Amino acid sequence: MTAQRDGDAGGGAAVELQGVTVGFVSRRVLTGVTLRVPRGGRLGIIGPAAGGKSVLLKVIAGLLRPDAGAVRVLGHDLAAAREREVAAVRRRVGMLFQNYALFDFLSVGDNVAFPLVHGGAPPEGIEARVAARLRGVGLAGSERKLPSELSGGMKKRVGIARATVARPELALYDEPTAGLDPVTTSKIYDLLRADQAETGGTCVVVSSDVAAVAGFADTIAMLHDGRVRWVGPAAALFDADDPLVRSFARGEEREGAAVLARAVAIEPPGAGVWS
Amino acid sequence: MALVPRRSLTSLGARTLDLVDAVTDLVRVAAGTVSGAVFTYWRGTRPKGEIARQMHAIGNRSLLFVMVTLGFVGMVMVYQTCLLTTQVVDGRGQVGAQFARLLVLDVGPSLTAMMLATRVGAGIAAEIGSMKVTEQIDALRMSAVTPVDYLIVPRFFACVLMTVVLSIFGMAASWAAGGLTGYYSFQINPRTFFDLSMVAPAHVVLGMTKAVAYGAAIPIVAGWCGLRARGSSEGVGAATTAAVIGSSFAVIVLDFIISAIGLIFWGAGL
Amino acid sequence: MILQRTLTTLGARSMAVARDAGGVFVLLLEVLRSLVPPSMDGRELMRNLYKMGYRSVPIVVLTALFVGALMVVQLAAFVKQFGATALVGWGTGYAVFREVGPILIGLMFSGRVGANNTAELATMTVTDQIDGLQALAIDPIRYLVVPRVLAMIVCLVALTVIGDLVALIGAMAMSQVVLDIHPLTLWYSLVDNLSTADFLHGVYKSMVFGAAIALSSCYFGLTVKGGAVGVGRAVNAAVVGAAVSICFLDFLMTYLTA
Amino acid sequence: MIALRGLHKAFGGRPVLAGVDLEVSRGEVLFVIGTSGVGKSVTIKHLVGLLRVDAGEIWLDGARIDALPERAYAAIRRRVAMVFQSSTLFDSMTIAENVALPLRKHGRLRMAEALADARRRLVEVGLGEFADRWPAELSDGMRKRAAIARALTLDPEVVLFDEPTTGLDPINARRVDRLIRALADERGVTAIVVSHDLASIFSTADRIAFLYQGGVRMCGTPAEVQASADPVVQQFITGRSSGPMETPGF
Repeated sequence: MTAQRDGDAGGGAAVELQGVTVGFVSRRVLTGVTLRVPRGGRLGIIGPAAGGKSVLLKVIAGLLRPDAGAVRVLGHDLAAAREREVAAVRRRVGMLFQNYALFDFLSVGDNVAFPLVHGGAPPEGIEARVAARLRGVGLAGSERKLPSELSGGMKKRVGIARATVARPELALYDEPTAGLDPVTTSKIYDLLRADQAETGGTCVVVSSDVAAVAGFADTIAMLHDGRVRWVGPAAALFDADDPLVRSFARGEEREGAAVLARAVAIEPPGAGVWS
Repeated sequence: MALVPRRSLTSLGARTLDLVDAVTDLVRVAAGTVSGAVFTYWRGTRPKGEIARQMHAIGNRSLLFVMVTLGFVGMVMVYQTCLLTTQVVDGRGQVGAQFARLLVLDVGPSLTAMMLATRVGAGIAAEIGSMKVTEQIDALRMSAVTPVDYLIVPRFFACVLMTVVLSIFGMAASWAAGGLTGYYSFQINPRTFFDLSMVAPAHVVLGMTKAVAYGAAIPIVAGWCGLRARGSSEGVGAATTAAVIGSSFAVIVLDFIISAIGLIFWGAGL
Repeated sequence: MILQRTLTTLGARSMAVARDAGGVFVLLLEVLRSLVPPSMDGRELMRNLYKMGYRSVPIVVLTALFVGALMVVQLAAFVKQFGATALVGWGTGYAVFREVGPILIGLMFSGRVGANNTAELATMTVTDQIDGLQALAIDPIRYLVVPRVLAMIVCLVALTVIGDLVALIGAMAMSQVVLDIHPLTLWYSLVDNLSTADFLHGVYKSMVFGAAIALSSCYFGLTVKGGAVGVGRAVNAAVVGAAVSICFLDFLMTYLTA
Repeated sequence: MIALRGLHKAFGGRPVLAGVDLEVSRGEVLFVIGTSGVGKSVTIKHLVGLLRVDAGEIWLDGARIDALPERAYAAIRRRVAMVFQSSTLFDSMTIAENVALPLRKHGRLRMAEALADARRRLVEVGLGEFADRWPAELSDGMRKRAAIARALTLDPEVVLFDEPTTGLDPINARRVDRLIRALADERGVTAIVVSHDLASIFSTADRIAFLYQGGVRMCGTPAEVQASADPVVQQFITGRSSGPMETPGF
């Protein structure tokens, strides 16, 4: 029923990646990543640090263009589209950034209203929708506060409110629970679950908290060294055939050590134009 | 055996690519800013009063700083010139008129802009740079908003206007401080000192052209540096430094170019 | 009403300025006290000398070249009008050695090195690296600040000397092109009319400016608050503080040595 | 060995700690747990004088240390090391130079000797081949282990860990856990660990102190904590979203 919206020929897939490769200067971040998320699906992406998880999320959001491969999001080919067309797709996608990325010069209310204001929503309904959304994440009445007055957990929820206020068809969450204690973590996942039940949209979550994300997602993909090492139902993760995946998920050392025996080369700091 | 030259060649190649990349970025930011300011400004949905807020941030909060520094420079310049002129022949009568000419033609706008390059350039680069590394720029793009239009264009308008205004305030402060120095240290009659006879309209035009050019260059260079920030807070620091150096240097180069053009067009009439 | 508000703002702002000035002064005292048994981390000193001095040469040379040429462009109309070609070298040299050289190179140095230093220290502060040093029982003043102050003074003096010479080269080239004055004419006009004292005056100034830039940049770097945004604010405050103190000290030194 | 009595601390008028009492004996691994923002890190920063108490006493080996002047803390900081949440390696030095720094400053070793010693210590934490890398080139887990190696250079009696496993993937987290356990078992080092990582808490701790609303709600062995009838403690250790617990961030 929803599959044919907006000339969607993807056969019901919200995200389809085919052989996506991304390389920065001298280092490959993603190599031939192929993934498919059906509409209404919940994909969890796990993997060791700097394995390309956040980069993959930015490729799906159209913020980064792959060097090779095809990216179809909500029926549009983002790898080949012009910037204007990509921007139009982005309006239908919501994203929670790893460090919330709240606009620190805007109040909480203006932050949440931002996608509506700039998405061409009729101005009269905005205030009510923002209030409703803030109530939804348990922050009713904090419209006038500034992001700097909030704690980490509250900022995360404002970020979630901003990502979901325009009822996106695809919601991307980058580390929604990093650094939070177990109780707050499960409250956040309750929130994501409730949101999805309400909008029927698609979710992609990147997280290093393997146990928590496995409890939320229906499908798990593990990225290792920029490649998809394993994809399967979340329930099968802890008993995966691949010993590396299994021991990573369980936090066992022996085989998992291979995951770590690889230094991550990052550009040297402070290489500016003038220095 | 061939490893060393190949390596240095690769690094040279990478550096050249980086430089080309940086320059392309600068051109893109400059073009985006100018076209955003001229063609599409009224189409955007920027928060109301953004330009006024930027004018306040750039102007009001630099006013004291600019006037204090320009005041001191005025004192020093007049003091030095008086010392010199009294050594050879007593040319104290000429000092004020000469000072006014130099102030309008060059020192006023250029020094004001040098000061703004440090204060405003650093501010813009730090603000935009920290937005970049905390992914706020990406969050803007997620709402289909162009960062150059949303962030740099209002600062561009505000900075052009405020550089002109602050130059005038700075000149006034410098002139007044110079006059006081002349009166108290060298007994120059204020009426002799505050003499505008050597300032021609061409000087005013040239000086104000400089102010406008500086005002346009600072937000573009600083915004460019901010948007190129990478990494974490140290990336913001590097971007800020680059912005201060880049915009100060832009001021010096523009000063040189515009002065040279003035010299070619007006010649000895200046 | 408005008057009252203005006065309140002015009062609050002067309090802030007084607090920062006091903080810089206290830092100066602490640096001096740390020098009493003269011990310093040699590696940190060498690293900073290299980073602050050697790597600043290109930007200083470029700036000085343009500034020297600019001085001639400014003088050109005047010289043409009165035919005072013999005075170009003297005028340029006097201005560059005593004022323009130390001030502009000081401002550039503050922008490149001072700001970078503030950013580095501020980043260390907000990422708890200063706490980390203290937790290792290492005194941050002795380990971080003292070598930086010394390195900045040495570097700024050296760069000012280099800058003075390059500015003269720029002036020579420009006067040859615009005014058709032979470089040697300019050189004789300079050595005949200027004394070593004029040159040294600028060197003394750069010494004082170096200390001011170093103290200001270290102070604002170590007292930063509030994450990445705070780092930007600290850098901003440091360059502004350095610029104001350069102009103020310049005035003092010109006035006192006259 | 370490005792905190009635520790009070407020920031900007907002009380964070309101009477924390805690005793730690020699060679013990004590975990301080609780929700984000409850003041766990604040508590341990008092032990090395990075924060000063508003009221209360801190005792180290029978000597009261909360009122010492800043200079006197240098001696304490050599005995009590701290590993920060962000690993606080100095960006301008390689890993080996980072570890060598305290040796050079306090052990009066020459650069070459200090570096050799540093390399040996890096091998112990499994970073031997990365000694000459820059901190920015390593993963979070590696940086964390390098920071631990640096904190151990002066052979401290007590090591304070601030969220050593936060942000690490499961494998790295378990590695750090084992390192802490080995320190206590093989070298008799006392460890105080701030954490809310349930897996490391129950695999590593000798005793657990649960911080809640400015005080110690419960203190006991892992078995005692697991058997606790307190609904707040139960909610925390099971990570349930519904329950009586007040989470200030939520």
